[in-house]
Amino acid sequence: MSETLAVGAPEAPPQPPKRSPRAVTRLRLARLRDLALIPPIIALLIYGYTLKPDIFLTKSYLVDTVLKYQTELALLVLAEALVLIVGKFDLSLESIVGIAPAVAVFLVVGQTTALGAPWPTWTVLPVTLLFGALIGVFNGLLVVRFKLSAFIVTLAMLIALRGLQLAIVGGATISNLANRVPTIDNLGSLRILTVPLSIWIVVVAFAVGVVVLGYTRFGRSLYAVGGNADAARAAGIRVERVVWTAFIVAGALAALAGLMLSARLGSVAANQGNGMIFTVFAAAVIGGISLDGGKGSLVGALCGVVLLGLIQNVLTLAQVKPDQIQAVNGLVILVALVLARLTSGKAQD
Amino acid sequence: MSETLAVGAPEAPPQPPKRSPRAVTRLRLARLRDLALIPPIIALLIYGYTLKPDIFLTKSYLVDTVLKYQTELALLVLAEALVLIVGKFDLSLESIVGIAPAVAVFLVVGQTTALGAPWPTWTVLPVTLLFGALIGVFNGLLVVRFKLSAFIVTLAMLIALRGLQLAIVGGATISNLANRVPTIDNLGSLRILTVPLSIWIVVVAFAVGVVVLGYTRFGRSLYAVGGNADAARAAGIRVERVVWTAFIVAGALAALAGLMLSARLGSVAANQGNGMIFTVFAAAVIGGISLDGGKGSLVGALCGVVLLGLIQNVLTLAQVKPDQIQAVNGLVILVALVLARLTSGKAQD
Amino acid sequence: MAEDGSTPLVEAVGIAKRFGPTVALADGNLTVLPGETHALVGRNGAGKSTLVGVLTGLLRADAGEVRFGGRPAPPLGDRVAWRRHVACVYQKPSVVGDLSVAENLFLDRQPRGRWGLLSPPRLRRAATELLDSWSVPVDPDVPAKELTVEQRQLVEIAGALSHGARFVILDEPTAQLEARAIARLFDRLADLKKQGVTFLFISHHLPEIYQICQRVTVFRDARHIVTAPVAEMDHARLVEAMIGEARGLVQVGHDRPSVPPDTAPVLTLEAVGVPAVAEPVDLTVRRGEIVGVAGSVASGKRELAEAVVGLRPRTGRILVGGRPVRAASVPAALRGGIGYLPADRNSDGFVPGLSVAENATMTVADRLGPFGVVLPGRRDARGRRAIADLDVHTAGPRQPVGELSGGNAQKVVMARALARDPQVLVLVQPTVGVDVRSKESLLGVVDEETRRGRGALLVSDEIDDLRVCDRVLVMVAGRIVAEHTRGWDEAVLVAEIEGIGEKDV
Amino acid sequence: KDSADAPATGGGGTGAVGVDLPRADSDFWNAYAGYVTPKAAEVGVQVAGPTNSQNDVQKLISNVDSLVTQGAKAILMAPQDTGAIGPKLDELAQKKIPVVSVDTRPDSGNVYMVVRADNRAYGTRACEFLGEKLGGKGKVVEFQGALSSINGRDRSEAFKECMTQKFPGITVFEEPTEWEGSKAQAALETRLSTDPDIKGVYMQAGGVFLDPTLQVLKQRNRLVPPTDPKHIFIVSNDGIPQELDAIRKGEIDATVSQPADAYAQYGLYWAKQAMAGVTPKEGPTDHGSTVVKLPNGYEDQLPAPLVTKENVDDPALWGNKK
Ligand SMILES: Nc1ncnc2c1ncn2[C@@H]1O[C@H](COP(=O)(O)OP(=O)(O)OP(=O)(O)O)[C@@H](O)[C@H]1O
Ligand SMILES: Nc1ncnc2c1ncn2[C@@H]1O[C@H](COP(=O)(O)OP(=O)(O)OP(=O)(O)O)[C@@H](O)[C@H]1O
Ligand SMILES: [Mg+2]
Ligand SMILES: [Mg+2]
Repeated sequence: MSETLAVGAPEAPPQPPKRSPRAVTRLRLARLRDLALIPPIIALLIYGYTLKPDIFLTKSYLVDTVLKYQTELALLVLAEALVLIVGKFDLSLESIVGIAPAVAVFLVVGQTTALGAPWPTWTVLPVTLLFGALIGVFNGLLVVRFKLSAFIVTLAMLIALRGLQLAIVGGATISNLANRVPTIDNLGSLRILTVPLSIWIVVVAFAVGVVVLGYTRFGRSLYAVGGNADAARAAGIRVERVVWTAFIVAGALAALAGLMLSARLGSVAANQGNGMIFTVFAAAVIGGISLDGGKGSLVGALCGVVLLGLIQNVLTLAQVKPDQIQAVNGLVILVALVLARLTSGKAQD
Repeated sequence: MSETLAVGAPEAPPQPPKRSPRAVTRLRLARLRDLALIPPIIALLIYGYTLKPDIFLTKSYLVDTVLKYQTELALLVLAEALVLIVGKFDLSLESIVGIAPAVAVFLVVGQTTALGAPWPTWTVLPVTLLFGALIGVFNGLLVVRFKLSAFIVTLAMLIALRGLQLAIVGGATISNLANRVPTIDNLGSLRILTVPLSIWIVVVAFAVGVVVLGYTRFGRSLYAVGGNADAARAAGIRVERVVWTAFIVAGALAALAGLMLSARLGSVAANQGNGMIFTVFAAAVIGGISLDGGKGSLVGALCGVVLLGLIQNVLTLAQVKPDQIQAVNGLVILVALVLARLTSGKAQD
Repeated sequence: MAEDGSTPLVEAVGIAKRFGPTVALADGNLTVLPGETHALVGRNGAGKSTLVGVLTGLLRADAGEVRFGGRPAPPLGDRVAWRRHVACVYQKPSVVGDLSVAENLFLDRQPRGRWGLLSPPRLRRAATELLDSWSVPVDPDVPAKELTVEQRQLVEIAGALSHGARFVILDEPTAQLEARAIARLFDRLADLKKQGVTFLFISHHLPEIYQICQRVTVFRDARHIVTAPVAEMDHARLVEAMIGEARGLVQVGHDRPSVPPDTAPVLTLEAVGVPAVAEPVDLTVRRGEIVGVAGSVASGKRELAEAVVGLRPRTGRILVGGRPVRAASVPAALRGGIGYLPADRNSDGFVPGLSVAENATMTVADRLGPFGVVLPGRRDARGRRAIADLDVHTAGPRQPVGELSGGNAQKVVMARALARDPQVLVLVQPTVGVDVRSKESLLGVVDEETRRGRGALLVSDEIDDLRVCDRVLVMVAGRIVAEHTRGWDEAVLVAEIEGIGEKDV
Repeated sequence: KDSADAPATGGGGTGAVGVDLPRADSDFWNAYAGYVTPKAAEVGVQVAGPTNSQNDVQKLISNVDSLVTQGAKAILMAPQDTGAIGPKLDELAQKKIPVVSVDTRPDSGNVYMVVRADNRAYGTRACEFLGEKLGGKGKVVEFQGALSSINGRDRSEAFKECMTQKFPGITVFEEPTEWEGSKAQAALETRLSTDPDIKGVYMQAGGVFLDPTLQVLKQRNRLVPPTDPKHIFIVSNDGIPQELDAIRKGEIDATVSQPADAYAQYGLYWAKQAMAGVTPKEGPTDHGSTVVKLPNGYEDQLPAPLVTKENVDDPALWGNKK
């Protein structure tokens, strides 16, 4: 030991003293990047406040008219984040949002005797999750085993599932669920400490997610695989298994999001979730998750979700003309991006 | 001996005859990958023939009911391919399809006096192209100069442009164009050697594209930049300029596609192009263009377009029940993918 | 030690591996005895790394079998089992760029803390210790992608050796390292060897073989040629086994005519500084002269080179053949007549997906046809010429460079630098990972080119490279501290490079 | 429950009517949007908003919330997803905020009044018209809307029912189009080449399908007067000005006029009544429609005249106004 140190001596000086301060700055930087969206978010909050000083910043308003409507999106972004971090794509999440609850509910209240329906109402939650997970298994199979492009596999899956849902429920909305399925009623209306259950679910999901991604080997291996699959494999990580797991978990999460959506709407629309995937990617990428894999944090992603939600809400408050609201929406997102870029100083990809 | 043949005696000055056979196999392989979609395409043709032996394989049928409806998609795929090969994303193409012709037509026939409208009808084509190119310049600016994520920039752009279009034309369809704008009438109904003009445009565009990508400095630099931007830069390629140019060309091509679509429909719907981008990516990726950049051929992409077009058409012919057509569509795409994968033997990404 | 000397620790028998049309390994045999340090040598493309891939369970061999301690190797899926048998430092960089150095060191074996969760503090502590014990001047919290090539190599070595595996493969570990780091590495290997660890050591620096190995195996043309104790293989026989012919190697540059001082300069740096790295430097390269720049990683020699070729912003003036070159523009530098060979071929040397010909002609794409047209015929012709000139071992001009062996890829990058027949070459570590014969030919090329009136700025710390130079400048901490003409003393040079001689300049 | 802590606003008296537009990208709804402001002046109510929910029930719900926070005392909406809006309606009912639903009839949840012309009636009318013109036999192409859209589905089902019952001799090709002109065009082209003897077309939305269809027919020179045996009978839906022009030119034969102006006018009218606390009476109204009782409210069934060459110039048609 001593003798190695001796050898190291000549140019050793730079290191030891430097390390600790460097580490600190680095940490600060990292955190900063996660929080790059805070400035735009604050800006929006202030603007909203000027619009409705009396109510905007009240808990009830923010919870009931802003956050409550972002819960499903948040779960979806969490799901997509997992897949993106491991370096893949999953577009089919959008359709899982629709079909998973549709199937589960259909088996319970649908006019059918297939598979011994009607099933008891308690089956709704497990069936939903299971169905979502199954789609994930299938995606994983095609991507991991058959080595097909994740993007195109999940896109085809998206189309197929949409169609399947139409075929099952015949394009009709399965409605009035709140009164027929207790699970859904609770999911939709239960409150804990005056905060809707859905919000708690999201909070818990993200808390767990942050811990898993940051403090478990599985979580870290997601980053490793996404960052450099070969290196990960060389280090003894079972790349295929990790990728596959990510797809499965994502599927289940998307299904849960779908059930929550149905619960809030008290129905399963034939096109439930349609077009959501764009917003999901927007939130994830704005939140700093890289499409190249291996980069990004859930905190950032959550910020992305909140940001989009606020933009929507504030624009409505500001009574932007209906035919201009979209244009403004897009511009605001761009501005938010530039803001985030400038504050974090990091190039995006 | 075959081994030594394979490796070759290193010190012997290379180019002994033995090298050529392998170079050939390599070529064959490459070509094979481009044509991986031929088998599924043939399968579909045969199936279509069994459905309508009398007419299916006639030129008039294939041209007028299959290809004619893929021309806009084809141009869009060409545009997206350029951007993907250089290693970026462009989602805004979908909205350019709508807004570029909308603006150009609006200035000619809209009830407005802004910018000294009404403009002469010949301006439609140039204005459309110019507008598309301008969007490209703007995308390039944000991606190249501000180093923002191409995906999210163009997504925001997509939203903003859709909104802008609504704001301009107020959501109304600008209709009855065929009788009001000669350019559009020609574009929509002119035929050369009994083949619609639009098809000729696509053929020329792809011919030029293949030549440029394969046999020009700019084209090759697209692959270099997409494959390893740093190496490209170190070799003196002006990375920023190349990327930027790709965005601009793509924008112009998308605009042209939009005009062709309007010409075919005889109108500019407020939501023209909506949702097309998914199909564009599907065709491109099925055709073997990699989302990671630096890989893929236009021939492959074109095959992707034809494949999707055939699937659509055959499904209509087969009179699949409306509520099942989508499901079948998705499944067929998946099957086609697996087929392509097996024949080409190449993993996709 | 558990193993008795008789049963080999590792055995590879008749390993064969094809990649598409290329036969990477036809008949790979290897027997490593417990406790020995076994050398594996061979020319670029001989199949060494391919064998490594098979020995570490990353490549599925088409034929042959691998045995550990007499028992057949575990199934490819079972990575954990493989890792128990063998640790490896791969030739291609295998770090996850966006993860911290610490995490890369302990990937998939991060220390756990409370509730079985990973504990970043412990991780950092463990990493710090490991790095300190190697005195690698690296902050464990920086993302691995921010490391220099040398640092990355050291980190990978430290990581691999810390697995506690009884068998460790090192595929060209010293290629990117400077003298002191290599010394430290060898000390460490000696320690571990005392503890009974067995090594498979791959290198193109034959002296190293004699320094640390007991037995050597030679591959040529994808097959096993000979295995013998190093004592029985003197340098000449070793080289003969590798290149398959009797004639030995010539010391390039020993017969270079000295360049008269009044020769016109071809490259002139006037107070050229690199912000935050190198202080203003004055330097001239005369026609027909090879000027070497030596120095440690921290010396800023590489950054200076990058500034010269326009990859970095710089201060001061640069003249090529008397004409000033605009700063911070590679195209301008190219047009000005500067050819460049970057230090890290994997990061900015070549485009893996593109063909040998295409990579080799990337700098002359504008000359492959009229009006920016690129004629494949002309490109492949140039490609073939490059393959011939530099003796690149490849299936042909159309093989993707990503499929080439490390050393052959390096030759393609060299071809790229020479393609535009520049007035002056800027070469950074040009012979990294290149086999003895190819090194001879590469340096031979530089020698040739400069005799024809070009100049060359050769940034390297490989003594062999520097021997070719007519003058050698030594950089320390961003300043030029010494200058030698041909015939310098190696010891002195090394001392200066390490910054010891600094004061007395 | 859900209304827990939302700003409680007592109903009754007059106040602003919160208006939400279902989508911004269709001609019909843009016409409707255009009528809102003038009709509001006519009827004499203030308008809060209007917001636009871009055919997304989620947006609709959050829009309604913010309209309420903007002080709307009644809501005028057109929920395109009639299943999903239920819970919100109940919530509004608890807040004593009456809701008038235009064009669609929510499956559940209380509404004060539904103002609509029956979409099923459109389908039946179109079917009867084609059936008679074709003399009960021949082939017909139907451009269906999005299968996930309630209106599209009602029209499709009614059309199919009527065809199978009254005109079994007629073959119907159902073409799903997702409301996309391009898809419709491709489908029509295919049918015309496989079955050149197509005799009729029912397009479920004039705005999107009119021009694309005419383009195809023109290029195949099938745009010929009804007297010509090659004539294809076309029934459209909505009654936008372009359709009326097309009828005058004889390019298409009929359209079902969906009264955009009446939608706006009586939507606002009933909203005003609601705020005044009036309970609607069943039976015929002063504006040529009838009010019927629903399980979850009332419905004012507006007439939806079939427009043909004969009555195309009727100034009462909204397509002929402005
Ligand atoms: N065709 C173009 N369209 C848009 N922007 C361009 C275009 N060409 C160049 N640019 C922008 O201008 C910048 C400077 O151009 P260029 O790459 O030529 O600089 P350079 O490397 O100094 O080359 P030169 O030696 O010709 O100045 C580019 O980095 C790019 O961002
Ligand atoms: N993934 C691959 N695809 C195709 N060919 C490959 C691939 N990897 C290696 N080869 C070929 O196999 C042969 C042996 O490669 P290998 O890397 O084993 O050589 P090496 O002995 O390690 O050379 P070096 O000393 O330069 O590292 C080379 O000709 C190379 O081109
Ligand atoms: Mg090697
Ligand atoms: Mg310039």
